[in-house]
Amino acid sequence: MTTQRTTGRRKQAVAAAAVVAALLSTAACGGGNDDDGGSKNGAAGYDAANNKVAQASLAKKGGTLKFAGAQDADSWDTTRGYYGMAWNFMRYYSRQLVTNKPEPGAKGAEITPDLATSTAKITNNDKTYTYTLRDGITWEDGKPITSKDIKYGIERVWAQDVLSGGPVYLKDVLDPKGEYKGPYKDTSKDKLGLKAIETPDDKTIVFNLPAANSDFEEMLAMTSASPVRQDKDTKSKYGLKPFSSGPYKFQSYTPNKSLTLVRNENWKQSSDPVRKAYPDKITLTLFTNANDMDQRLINGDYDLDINQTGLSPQGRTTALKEHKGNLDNPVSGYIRYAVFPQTVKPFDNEHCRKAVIYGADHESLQTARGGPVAGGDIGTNMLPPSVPGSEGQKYDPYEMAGANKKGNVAKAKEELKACGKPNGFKTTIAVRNNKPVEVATAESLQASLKKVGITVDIDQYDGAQSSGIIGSPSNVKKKGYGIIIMGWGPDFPSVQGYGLPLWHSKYILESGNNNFAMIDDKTIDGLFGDYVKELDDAKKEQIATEINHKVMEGGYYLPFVFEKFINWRSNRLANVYTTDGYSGQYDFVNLGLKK
Amino acid sequence: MIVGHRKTSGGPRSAAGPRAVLAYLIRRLFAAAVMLVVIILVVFCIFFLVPRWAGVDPATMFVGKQADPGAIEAVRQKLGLGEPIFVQVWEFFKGLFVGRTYAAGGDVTNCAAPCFGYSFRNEQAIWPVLTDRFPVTLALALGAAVLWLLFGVAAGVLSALKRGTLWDRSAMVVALAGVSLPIYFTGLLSLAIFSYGLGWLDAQYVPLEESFGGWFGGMILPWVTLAFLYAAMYARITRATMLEVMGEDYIRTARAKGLREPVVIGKHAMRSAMTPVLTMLGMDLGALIGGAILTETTFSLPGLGQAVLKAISDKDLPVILGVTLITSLAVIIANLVVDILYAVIDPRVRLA
Amino acid sequence: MTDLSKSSGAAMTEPVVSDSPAPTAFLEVRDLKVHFPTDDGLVKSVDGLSFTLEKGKTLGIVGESGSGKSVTSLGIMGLHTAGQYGKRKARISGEIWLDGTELLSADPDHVRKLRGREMAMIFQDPLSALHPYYTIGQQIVEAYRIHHDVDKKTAKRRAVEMLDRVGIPQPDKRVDNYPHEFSGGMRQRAMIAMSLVNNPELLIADEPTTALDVTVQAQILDLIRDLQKEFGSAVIIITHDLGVVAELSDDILVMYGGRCIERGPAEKVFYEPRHPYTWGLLGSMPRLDRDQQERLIPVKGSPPSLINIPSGCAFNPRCPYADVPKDNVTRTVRPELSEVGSQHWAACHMTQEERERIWTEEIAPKL
Amino acid sequence: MSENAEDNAVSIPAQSDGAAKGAAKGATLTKDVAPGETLLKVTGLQKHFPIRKGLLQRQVGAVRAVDGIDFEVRAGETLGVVGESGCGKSTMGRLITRLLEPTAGKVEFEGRDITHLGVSGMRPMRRDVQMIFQDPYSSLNPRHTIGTIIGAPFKLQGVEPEGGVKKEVQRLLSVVGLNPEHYNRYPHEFSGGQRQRIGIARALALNPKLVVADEPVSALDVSIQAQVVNLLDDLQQELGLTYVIIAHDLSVVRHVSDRIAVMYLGKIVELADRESLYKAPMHPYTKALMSAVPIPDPRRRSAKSERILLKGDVPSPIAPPSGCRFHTRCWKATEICTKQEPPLIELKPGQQVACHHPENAEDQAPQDTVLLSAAKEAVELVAVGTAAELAAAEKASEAAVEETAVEETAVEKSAVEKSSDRPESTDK
Repeated sequence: MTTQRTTGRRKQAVAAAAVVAALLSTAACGGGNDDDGGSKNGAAGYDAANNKVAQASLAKKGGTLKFAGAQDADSWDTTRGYYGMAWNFMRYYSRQLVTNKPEPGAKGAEITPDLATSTAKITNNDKTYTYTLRDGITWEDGKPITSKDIKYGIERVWAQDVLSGGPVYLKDVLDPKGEYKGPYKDTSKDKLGLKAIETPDDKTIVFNLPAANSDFEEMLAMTSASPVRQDKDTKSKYGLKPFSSGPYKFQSYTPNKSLTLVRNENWKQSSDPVRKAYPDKITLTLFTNANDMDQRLINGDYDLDINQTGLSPQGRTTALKEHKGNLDNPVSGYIRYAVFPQTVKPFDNEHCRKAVIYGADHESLQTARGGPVAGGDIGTNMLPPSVPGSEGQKYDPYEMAGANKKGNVAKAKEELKACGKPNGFKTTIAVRNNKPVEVATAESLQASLKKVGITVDIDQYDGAQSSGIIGSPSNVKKKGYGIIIMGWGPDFPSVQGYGLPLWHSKYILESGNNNFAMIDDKTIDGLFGDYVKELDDAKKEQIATEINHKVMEGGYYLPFVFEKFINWRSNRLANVYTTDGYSGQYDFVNLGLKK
Repeated sequence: MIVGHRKTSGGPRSAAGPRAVLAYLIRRLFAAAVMLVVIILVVFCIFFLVPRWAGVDPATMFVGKQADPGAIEAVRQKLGLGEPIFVQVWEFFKGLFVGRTYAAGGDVTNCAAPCFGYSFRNEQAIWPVLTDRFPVTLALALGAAVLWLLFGVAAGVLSALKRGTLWDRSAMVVALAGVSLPIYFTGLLSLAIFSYGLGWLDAQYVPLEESFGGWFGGMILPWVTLAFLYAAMYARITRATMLEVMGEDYIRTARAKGLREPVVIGKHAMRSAMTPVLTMLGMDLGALIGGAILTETTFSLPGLGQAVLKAISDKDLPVILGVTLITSLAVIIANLVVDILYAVIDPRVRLA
Repeated sequence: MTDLSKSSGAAMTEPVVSDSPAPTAFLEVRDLKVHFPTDDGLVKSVDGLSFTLEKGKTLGIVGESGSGKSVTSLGIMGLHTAGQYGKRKARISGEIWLDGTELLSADPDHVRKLRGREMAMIFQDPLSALHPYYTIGQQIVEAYRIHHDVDKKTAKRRAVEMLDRVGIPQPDKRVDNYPHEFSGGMRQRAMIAMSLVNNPELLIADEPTTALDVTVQAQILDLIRDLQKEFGSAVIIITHDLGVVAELSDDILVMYGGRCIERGPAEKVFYEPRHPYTWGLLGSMPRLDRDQQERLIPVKGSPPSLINIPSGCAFNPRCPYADVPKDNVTRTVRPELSEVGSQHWAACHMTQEERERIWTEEIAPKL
Repeated sequence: MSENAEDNAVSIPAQSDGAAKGAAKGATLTKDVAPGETLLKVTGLQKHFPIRKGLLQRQVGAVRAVDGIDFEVRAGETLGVVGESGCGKSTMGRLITRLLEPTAGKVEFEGRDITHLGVSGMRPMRRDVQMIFQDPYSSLNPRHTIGTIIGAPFKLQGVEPEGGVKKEVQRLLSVVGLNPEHYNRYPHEFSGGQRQRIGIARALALNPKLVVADEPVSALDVSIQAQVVNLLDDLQQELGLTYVIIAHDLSVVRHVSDRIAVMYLGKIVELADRESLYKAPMHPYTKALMSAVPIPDPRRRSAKSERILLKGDVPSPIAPPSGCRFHTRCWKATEICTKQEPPLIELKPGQQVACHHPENAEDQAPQDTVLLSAAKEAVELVAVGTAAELAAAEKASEAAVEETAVEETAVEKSAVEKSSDRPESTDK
């Protein structure tokens, strides 16, 4: 086996790719078509689909929509997938009671009824949610979708031992004590033993929450709440061929190779207010060479990147130069940041944390992330712009995008003094070895901190093992990881869907921990408590803002950027728009083709 | 890795009849089986023990963002990770012959008879993955081998015969380039020029059963790129052995008989010069069949190499183990074939 | 190239007049020069060699390693291009007349056709000279069929016949053996069978017994002698072993530094040698046929480098009698062959009388 | 070269043990063994190289390279060992210098059993026993200067010669006839003969008592061969060395040796002093071997039928013939030869032979007169080639049989007689 070679040569490979890219941009790509502006048959224009709909009228029925990708979904099982792009894509073959609105930008994060006739009737002190199902909703074999199918689909979340990997919000909210053992261990005859959900008839489903949660409907909008028919549940292998409730069904799927969806003839447009289902066929081809994939996108062989994580540097350069009209530059919903575990000295002292925040050169960190376009705006706080309650760069407590853009040495020294370390200190940055950009930011941070007297070592750990390495607080303490470089995006667009695992004391876990800062703040916990009880959107936003402020004031985080991507959209695509419902990705399910 | 062949000079020739060959084959296959067992043990040790020493639980790699301790335990149970290593190894061997059943949390997964393990990452038995991907790699390796043998050997022979000429020098410079340029460089470059730039070839993998033309067209660039690297090596080794062989006494004898030069080269020199080429071919084909990782990655060919690369980044042990076994098997078989061919080419080699 | 022309002019004094076009002898070599250009300089392996050989006669060429004896034979066969001195082509000049044909100026393809049929060669090490991958039979059949338009069966019958002739037992079985299945002596027999399969008129044996044990050597020498009688070929035997030449040769040619320094009938060369180097060779050799010598009489020093052959007499630095001729002539003037007796030539600056005196008074008694 | 050696004879300085003084002819350097007394004694020496096969590397046989030999080497003498390739002579040389460990038997040096001495046990012995190898090209490390090469034994033995290593090495260089100034040159700068001198100088460095030379001149040109032979001769005279010289060339062996052992397939078939061996060889093999040597005398060519041509090649030492190992090729072989191995016995003072039907001596098995059919074949094959030769060979064999019958000793005569038969029959 020659595997060691590949990893050992990654740097060389990158260098070689860069050389090739340089050759390419000079030699290849015959005739840069002038598609900067919007035109009927050409590209819609730069940022034309960012938070707005591009070429909606040009969408026609039929054709094959071709996705390319460098990374397959973690699972296509609606219960098990956790990748944003997978949730987005799953809407092709799965429907939910409610779902994200098929509209661009912030509107896309709102909830709209899907299988249900309307959003929930909330009663019983906000603890009971009742839905009525539409008529004409069917499975791919033509049988109607019943409330029991929905209940069974949701129950599958409880079978974490078999169906691991997906989000467990519903389980935590509906059964916080973990009394139900999941449908596979369910002793009741119909396997519908979960008490919190009632199905009085096939058209009605009732959720009884032990405690109110204002984001409950957001959670139901996630694909993990999709119906699954018990007789079609192949358990751990369900992701290889999910049984469709949406407009498309699986024709073939080979993991890490390809996926083909074809029309589900039993789906009725009339029963579905969300999905336009323009193309006849949807294919996904998986690549191992990201540069090759980008080239093929640019060449027009494929329509878009399913991963929606932006073009690789080479492809980006070419595309920005010659095909700017095919690009969108949305905010991804991710924040890239450094976090300071309080368990590692001297970061138990907030002044030492703030010293790092002040000492960092935010502009060079942004550059390391890819600059303002490919990397994103300088992050000034910890709430992504796509989450309600966010203020974006307007809230900048440490003036990171302002006066202290290049770092404030004096202020940093002041904080060091306050921390009792006037001459600085030594610590270690933990960074994933499989993310070159993160390594670059670590190096940038290292350089700027040196100026204020903070010496840091960079420890590149196995990125595939992050949950075991930095997800273990005892390991973090042992290794002395004072600074951890990470990124986080919302599971659903709310402060709960984003910040709960990061900031709530309950989420300090022995392994798989994400509260790296080890924040155990009664105020923050309390604000989350208030949030879940508040149904009013305006007030929810207010609480979200407040949580964000509290987190920032504690100096636990050094945000780098509000991440942005440069995503490719082919000339063939119509009705394209990004949605905050899926962190700035295009809304896959309503993409159409022009011809 | 492989027991070397023995050369004898003098003495009567052993009865290398079919029985002797059969006995030899059986012996070699037995040795191969022993080797495979050892390889399995080693891979097991690497992927099961090393993470343990490093304080990492493989089970956590199979659960999601919000690790549920129950889920971790269930995965551990399902994968049999809690068992002592020898039990795991035994289960694996048993699975190869009688198949295996994985059961946990009310979910039962069957893995039919040649069970090379089961990937919980992709919820697939390994054997179908291998059989699905093996033909791609095999086609890549064999196609490239044909090319590099044709061009490499021809260039090497010509260089040797025209030693010191402009042709020789330029051929050897190209060969040096071929040997030293990494495949991702030549691969990306050829993609850039022929596929994206000139648009002559659409270097995309199309399954053979879909369209032969598409498959062939998609394979041309990978073949040529891979063959370029190897042709360079083969040209160099062919040149060196040809030079050596051309200086042999029996070549002089052949000329002294009055043979035409083409016959001297084609019949007398080439046959001897092919021996080291064949050795290399055996090793290279074996290794390539195990996965031409770089080529497959560069051209996004869904072969074994790609599978193993993905499996390594996913820490998907069963896939790694399966591919490792297939690779080892390929190397062993390739060597066996080479050894037998040796005996065909060189009568001095006795199958012992 | 200037040195080439110089010595070719000098060849006029040699017994064979080089521009006479029609030699009467079966084989006549005139002023043969084989030079190999190398990075270090021009290696003058053979530097002006002339001799004649009749059918049915044997010429022994004696010399030490690097004296040019093997290159001479390869030059005659037209095989000198297989450069043992690396990549550059050998330069050959002079004339080689074989049975009325001049080989160096002839069409190379014509010469190729003569090889194996008119002139054949036996090499020193039969193991390396036979192709290891083909059976003895295949190799003999090949040699036969190049020059005879016959089917394989006939050719194989001929091969068996030849093997039988050279004394290989069970030739019909052994014909299908590979060289490595033969013993050293048998291999050399097979090699001889192969070279004689076309009844060549000239057989060149280059150190045919050096790689063999003494008892086997005796068998092979006997075989060559008998075969020559039978076929009536002209034979050139090249060796460093005076015993072997004495056994086989009618004429002896002693080479030193790429040139012939003495040449004549075997008896003459052994009993009346007229060159100090020949004396040295005779004196260096312990002999079984004589009473125990007290001491050997070696030649001092080592053979000359073929790139820097001493000017004047090549043997001068090693010659114990270098001072005998007057005026340091040995260091400046190259001695040419001169007749010292009937059909006997030697190249030495000493007067014939001096040499005769030294031989009879100083050398012969000690041998 | 000899003039050099003579010059040096007086200048050879005393070495560490002071024994080099008085390098007069025949003087011995050993303290404990007087000239003519036994220096090295070998009894029943055997070396079998196992042949392994298969997966488990089972031993399926052995190359019986040396298969039970006895001899002595006396101080100050030269023992020559001759035989054809594969007879075990080189293995024997490596056994007595203990470069190989014997399978069985005993090697005694100066009365001390060194058969199974380990590396450390052999160390003092290594000073006294040195070896010279055949190939002067491969036995010298091309990266070392000859100063380093010749000085190496001092380092290995931890000996600091008087006046320092360099001076001693230069002295050795002049002893072997090389320019002491060439101390810093590398082996490739020397010719073959000079390299062999370097090898000799290295062997002489520690002033050994016994020098074993394995084919010391066979890689050299004739004129150079004589130089080296003379050098060995001179050194023996001056330093009182004892030699075991192993060679395939009978002329060289005769020239240098006092006594000669003839080996055949791992056995000594005849061991005699030089005169006896060459004048009246007793073993048929010895006789055949000597008669096979081409004589550098064109006048003797017509007398070639005195040559005894042996049939075929030496059999494989893996499965040597039973009884007398030579019986498969011997023209005198009888029944007893196939069954009973003849012991090496002294049939004449100073001449030991292992043969049932020796030449030039009393038949050891006179009752057994029926020739083996193989023997007849051997005779037939003596004359591969013309029928004439066949006839001549037949006569030769008859003569040989007659000889044994009448116990004729003057073999030379019969040879002459035979040769006179020869021209008549060849004329057919």
